[in-house]
Amino acid sequence: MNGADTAWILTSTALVLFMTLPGLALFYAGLVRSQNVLSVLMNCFAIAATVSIAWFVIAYSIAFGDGNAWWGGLGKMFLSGVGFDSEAGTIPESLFFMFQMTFAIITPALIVGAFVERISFAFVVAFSVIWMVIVYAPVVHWVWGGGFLAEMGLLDFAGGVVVHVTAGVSALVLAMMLGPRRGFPNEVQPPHNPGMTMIGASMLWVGWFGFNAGSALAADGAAGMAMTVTHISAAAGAIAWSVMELLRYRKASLVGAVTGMVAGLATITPASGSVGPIGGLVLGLAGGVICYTVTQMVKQRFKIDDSLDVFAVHGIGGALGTLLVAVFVSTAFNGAGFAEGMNTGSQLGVQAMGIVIVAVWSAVLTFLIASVLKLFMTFRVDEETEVQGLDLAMHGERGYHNM
Amino acid sequence: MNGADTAWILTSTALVLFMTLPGLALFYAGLVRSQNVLSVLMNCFAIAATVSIAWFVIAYSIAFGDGNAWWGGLGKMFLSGVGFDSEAGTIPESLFFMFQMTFAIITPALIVGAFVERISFAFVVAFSVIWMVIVYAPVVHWVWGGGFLAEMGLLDFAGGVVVHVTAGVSALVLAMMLGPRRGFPNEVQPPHNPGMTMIGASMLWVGWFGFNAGSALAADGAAGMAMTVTHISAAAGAIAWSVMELLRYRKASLVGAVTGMVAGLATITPASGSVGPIGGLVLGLAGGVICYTVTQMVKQRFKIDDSLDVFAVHGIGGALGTLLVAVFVSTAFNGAGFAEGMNTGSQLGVQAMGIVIVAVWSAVLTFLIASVLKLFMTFRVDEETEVQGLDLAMHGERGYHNM
Amino acid sequence: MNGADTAWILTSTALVLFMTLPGLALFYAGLVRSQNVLSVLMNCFAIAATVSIAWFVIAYSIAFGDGNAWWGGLGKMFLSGVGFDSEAGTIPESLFFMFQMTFAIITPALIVGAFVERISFAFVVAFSVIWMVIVYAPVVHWVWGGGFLAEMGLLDFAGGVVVHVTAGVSALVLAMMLGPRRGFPNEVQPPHNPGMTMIGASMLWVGWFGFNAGSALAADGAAGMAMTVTHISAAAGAIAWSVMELLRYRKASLVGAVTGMVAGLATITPASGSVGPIGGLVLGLAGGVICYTVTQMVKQRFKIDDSLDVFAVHGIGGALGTLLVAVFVSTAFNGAGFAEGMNTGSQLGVQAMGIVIVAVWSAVLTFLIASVLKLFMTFRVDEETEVQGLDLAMHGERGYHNM
Amino acid sequence: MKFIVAIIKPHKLEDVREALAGVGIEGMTASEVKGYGRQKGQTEIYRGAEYQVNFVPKVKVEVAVDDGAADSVVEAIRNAANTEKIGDGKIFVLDLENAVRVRTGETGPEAL
Amino acid sequence: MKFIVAIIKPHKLEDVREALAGVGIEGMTASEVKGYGRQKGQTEIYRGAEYQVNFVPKVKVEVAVDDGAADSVVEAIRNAANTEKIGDGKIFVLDLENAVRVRTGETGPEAL
Amino acid sequence: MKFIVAIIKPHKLEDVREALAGVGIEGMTASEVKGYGRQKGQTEIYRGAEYQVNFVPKVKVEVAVDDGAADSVVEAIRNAANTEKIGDGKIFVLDLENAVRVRTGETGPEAL
Ligand SMILES: Nc1ncnc2c1ncn2[C@@H]1O[C@H](COP(=O)(O)OP(=O)(O)O)[C@@H](O)[C@H]1O
Ligand SMILES: Nc1ncnc2c1ncn2[C@@H]1O[C@H](COP(=O)(O)OP(=O)(O)O)[C@@H](O)[C@H]1O
Ligand SMILES: Nc1ncnc2c1ncn2[C@@H]1O[C@H](COP(=O)(O)OP(=O)(O)O)[C@@H](O)[C@H]1O
Repeated sequence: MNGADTAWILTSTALVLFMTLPGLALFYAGLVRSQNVLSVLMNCFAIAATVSIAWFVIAYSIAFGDGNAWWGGLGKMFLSGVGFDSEAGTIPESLFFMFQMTFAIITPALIVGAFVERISFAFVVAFSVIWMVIVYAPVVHWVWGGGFLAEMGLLDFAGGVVVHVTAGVSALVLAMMLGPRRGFPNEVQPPHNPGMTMIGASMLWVGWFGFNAGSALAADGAAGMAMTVTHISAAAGAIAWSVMELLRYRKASLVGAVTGMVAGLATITPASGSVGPIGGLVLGLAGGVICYTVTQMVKQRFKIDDSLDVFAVHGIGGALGTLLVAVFVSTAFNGAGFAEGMNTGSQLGVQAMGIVIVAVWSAVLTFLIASVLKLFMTFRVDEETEVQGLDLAMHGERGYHNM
Repeated sequence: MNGADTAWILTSTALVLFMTLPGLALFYAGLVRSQNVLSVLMNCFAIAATVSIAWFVIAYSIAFGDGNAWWGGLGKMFLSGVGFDSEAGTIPESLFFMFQMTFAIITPALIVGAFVERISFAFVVAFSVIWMVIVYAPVVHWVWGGGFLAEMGLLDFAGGVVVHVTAGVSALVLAMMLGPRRGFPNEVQPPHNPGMTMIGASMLWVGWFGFNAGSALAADGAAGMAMTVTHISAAAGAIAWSVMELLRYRKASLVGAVTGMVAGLATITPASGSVGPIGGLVLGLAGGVICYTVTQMVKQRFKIDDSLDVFAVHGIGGALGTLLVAVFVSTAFNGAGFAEGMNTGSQLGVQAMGIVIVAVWSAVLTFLIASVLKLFMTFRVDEETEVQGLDLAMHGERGYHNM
Repeated sequence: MNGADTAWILTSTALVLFMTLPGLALFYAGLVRSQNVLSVLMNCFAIAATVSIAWFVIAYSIAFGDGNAWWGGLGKMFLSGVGFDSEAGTIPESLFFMFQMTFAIITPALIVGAFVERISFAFVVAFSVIWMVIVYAPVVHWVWGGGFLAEMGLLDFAGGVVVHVTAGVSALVLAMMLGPRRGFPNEVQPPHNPGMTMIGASMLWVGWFGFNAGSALAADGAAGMAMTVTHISAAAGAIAWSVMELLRYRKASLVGAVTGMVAGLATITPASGSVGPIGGLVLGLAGGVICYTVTQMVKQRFKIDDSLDVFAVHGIGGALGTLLVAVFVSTAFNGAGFAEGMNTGSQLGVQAMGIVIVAVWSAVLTFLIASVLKLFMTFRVDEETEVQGLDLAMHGERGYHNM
Repeated sequence: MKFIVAIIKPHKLEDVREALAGVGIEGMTASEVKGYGRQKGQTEIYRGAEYQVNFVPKVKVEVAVDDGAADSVVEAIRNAANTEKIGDGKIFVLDLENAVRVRTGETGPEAL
Repeated sequence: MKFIVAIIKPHKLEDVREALAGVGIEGMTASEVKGYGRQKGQTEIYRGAEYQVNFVPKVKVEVAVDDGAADSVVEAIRNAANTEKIGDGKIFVLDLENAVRVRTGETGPEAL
Repeated sequence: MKFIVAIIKPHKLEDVREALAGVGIEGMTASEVKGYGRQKGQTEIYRGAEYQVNFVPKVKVEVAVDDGAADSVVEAIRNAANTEKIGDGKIFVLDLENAVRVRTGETGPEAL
């Protein structure tokens, strides 16, 4: 066991939990109406609590149990066999379990952005837990647990495919199944508190250091470089998005800048262990421009109310980065270099295949899970509840009490 | 000196300070009326500042000086003899001092929840400093400084007795001495900003990793396991509390979920170095259910206005965990195992004795300190100030300015 | 390479980024009118993004390239030659680059406090980037990059001169060039959300552990002691400022307490690697009292609208600490001791010379940069925009949407 | 002239605004208020303590109109704000003696 | 009918509501306002800058009542809102020409 | 007595308050409102979605005055609130039947 690596992963685990609670929760909550602020916070919080237990009970085993190329089996349910002294690589296995748990929390929490302001709370909890176990955990195994995508040579350092493509695609499917918010696209209401969104985004930025540099699972040069490219990409994404807004509307908005930053982060995630600083710069710029464009298209062309742009920012960003890693991993761009026998072309094939397989898997299973759950519980709230806001109706609370 | 351990405790110190500032401060501030929001933040902030100086001047010496079974003496006042190279275990002593200081800050800050919205600011500061020196520091010595409770074999890894029982019991005593808020129980006003409470709670969750896993004072498997059981207990506490609310009111509230999480954290704290993941799960569930129940009882049956439920959540949670550790430390539950010659029965005896001694100590001294202080300064503000809110009257500021 | 040091600096980097985003942003945003809240957040955010890229492109090279006594040259532009395995001292160079980048972000962000509520956004971005490259990066080289001030023996552990004097002096110059806000001094509006300011201040406090203890660039006793003196100074600064307020107005405000804390932090920054705990206490108290006094003077005597007191708190605090280090570095005060051949008198001379040179450099260049930029872009917004608030006019957004 | 004060459900504000435009009224003032009436507030429960919130959020619309337009304005508001559920609100009609446009100083119906 | 507008201290709202119930009035509308009068605002001091806040928080209660009830309503509000301290507020009585219940279309006193 | 309701631009509140003091009026009540009129709201754009915000922030000032003072009050408000830009607002004058000071029970002009 290596104490230094352990120290850094203990820290990274705290940072990644911080990304969801309160980071992502605030990022999302600032974007909805004030009557739904608590409901968004509660979605993220309840997902964190229930998914943690599900990860402990079964999902960790599916993801990282010994198993085969498809899943890890049930041998590690309830952390069976994992004691104070168990190790995983150079760190305690309990810590590896925790670090990975924080990824399992944030991934379904990302999906929340698709269905805010109109979904029933019971559905959110049930869906998220089942989705994490059935959709997410196997993908983790395929890519990081020694499964078939790992064997194919897929490069996904910190979760472009595992986290962002799964969440983004599933979000799109759910948004289509659920239908748009009342008044979409012309009369939905503007974000009630963009400052809250900025606070959450800032926490995501900071926490992402744990996400990406922590994925080195060591306190070394790889972690240092991962942090560097992550940061540069975030900054470049923010700038790219802002420039797009300036060109189009002559104003750069705070919500736009922070969204571009998140796009930059999603884009660099799969590449953060493979590319050098120039790669980080290019990926961030590309992420900002392309996610911006897709955001407009989903809303305006396809009229899909993926309310907080999960697909456009995370799904597209994650996929884009996964593809671009095949270019910028090359030592020609100061990247870490290809695995033996790989080149840009062959790597690109693997990357694309990984994206397609995981996207289809996520889409189909999300559709099935939601279709079945709808039979047993309310999917979408009734119109009166939607109009009044979910805080009072679902949770009996109000976000802001003044008088 | 061990660099890895040092790196982790440097981080943990930051995390535990973060729990109070701004974590706990926000957690509490969201629960009061908007006219008292600054007063709550200021209480926590002023306690952090003044208690830090008192810890430096004298309390660290009382807690961790050489001394005897009862106190550490005055030999380490003003960090006398502690230089750049002094060590405590495997870390610099300056760092050990800092890490422990963050505990000394949060413990009196927890008590704030008992007396919000009606207490005089001068009293808060004077009481907190004196209480920390006279009540808290000796208990630290007894349990962690090699004092008589340590010799008895009391298991209290991160402060179930030291932090939560002292604060919880003292809070109850103060709340009774001070009397309820005007309008209690039927006409006090609802939390003005539950989202703020959730943000604070999230920070507590993240920071608690430093509190519990930091208490291993090393970056090793014990820290990893402490983090794991801490997290599982927090999640379980949140779920348990929410289920109780669902059964009773058919709605799960955000304030309830985050309170349950804190209950789960308070409960696991004393046990976090001793129990395995199953223990964490059980303690969290038990903490959620029992703290929920006591919260109702204190308010409804005993009509005590321990306004933000310090006793029910921290006092009871801390005591419960301290008792349950005697069961779940057993290797039968994958715990760390008993000390030589101990078994569940004998350990339970020690744990119960520790709780009782510390609870009585805290109650009696809190009563004495407050009784004496009342002679010299305002204890409770006058009715007009209470009605108007403390922000303007005590601090000359307003929480929210719009027009 | 040392893993433990790397682990701690990875963490410190996250902490220092956290100081700006969202720490400083919130600290400042709470102090302005509600119609300008987003504009302040956006200033800090945009600075973080653009300055990061400028640091990568050129400023890191100027600061830490090989160069000569005056600048580092252009050899490290675009991190040229820095790969996964490059080292700087005991940590990866990529990480050193990142850690230093977070300082390059916060320094121009500090200046934001001087010009809020009336400056054009384009100017903020252009000025900040140019200022960081031309003013800040050379000073970094002089002091930390082996430049002429380092050779003179200037003690500036974490940036009293490099960060606080540069930012504070430049802020004052900009505030004078820009002119006061409409209604200053009698009719500007009070802080719209002091609680937000307190949250930001708390984050600054926590993050400052990374700033100062991280500046040890190691996880060792020096880091532990730096954290200790930093904390004690912050607490002392808060208390000193509050006592000044109590003496004068009989009320201690939250905004005052947190400002005093920041003053204590700015003051200890240059000294945090040199002084012992007693030094920390004295510097904090001195910082609180003197920054308080200068704050009043700048506003009331000189009628300069350095709106959020950047000069009085950071400039004066940083300079004060830089001077006092010459006293408290002495082993007589348990400090780290003088460099060979130095004593209080000679050290004081060096410190004073460092302050003066850097202050003049900052003032002159700030004046020149702003004067040139004014020719190409709007400096100050028109009156209608100022009255309405910058959020809507500059960014097309509103901070709070309720109806 | 008449000064018409309508208390409506918050989400009906846009409908009312459009309805007023439909009868030629292009000026109005709205504000957030809390109403008490047959529609009761809800009980909110925090940590087992029950808080009876007696007032429910409403929006008040104030619109000054010429005498001749008053009836059609009242009718327009009523139609737009009606959901046939309790708590839909009230419309109050007061007499308005004079109106002045600040910018021009115009008075009477011209000022509207 | 009368349209009664009362400016009161914020913490008196519940008392006023109960007092109105006592005289049979079960409908009213409240809102947050800021008042200026003999009761002066406070000086708030932030970092040594003094901000004179001239307005103090008040609550405005609007209640439409039948002519016959007007006097007792005024009396009830006055008793409930009175603390005998400066700044207790004012009650204004305006004439109300008509009232309409949005849900049913009832007009006049029935609408209240 | 008259009950004067003025809708003004938010930053004009202090000017209006001072202007009223200038004509001897030392009591008034202000509140935040949103106005719709010739001055149009702005389009806010978030992530490419355009939100048409129809209402613009305004402040409402209510002041009860003796009959004799009404004209000078209207004039004072108008002068203070005027910026000669669209959206400067309106002043409405209603008849006020009675006024009561809560603290003392004084009625009529004495109560103001
Ligand atoms: N007498 C009244 N005076 C002023 N406002 C009233 C009065 N009665 C009702 N209101 C307002 O009208 C709203 C709706 O009234 P309510 O009795 O709940 O339902 P309905 O309009 O269907 O009769 C209330 O919330 C309150 O704001
Ligand atoms: N002439 C007025 N017109 C409208 N509102 C007024 C007037 N005078 C006072 N008010 C309101 O009544 C409140 C209380 O008045 P104030 O003069 O402070 O005390 P008191 O009610 O004891 O005379 C003020 O804050 C203001 O809201
Ligand atoms: N008929 C009306 N009834 C009530 N308020 C009105 C009316 N017309 C305008 N207002 C208020 O006056 C404000 C200013 O009106 P507007 O037409 O924009 O400009 P102007 O005052 O220059 O004519 C509006 O925002 C609205 O609050």
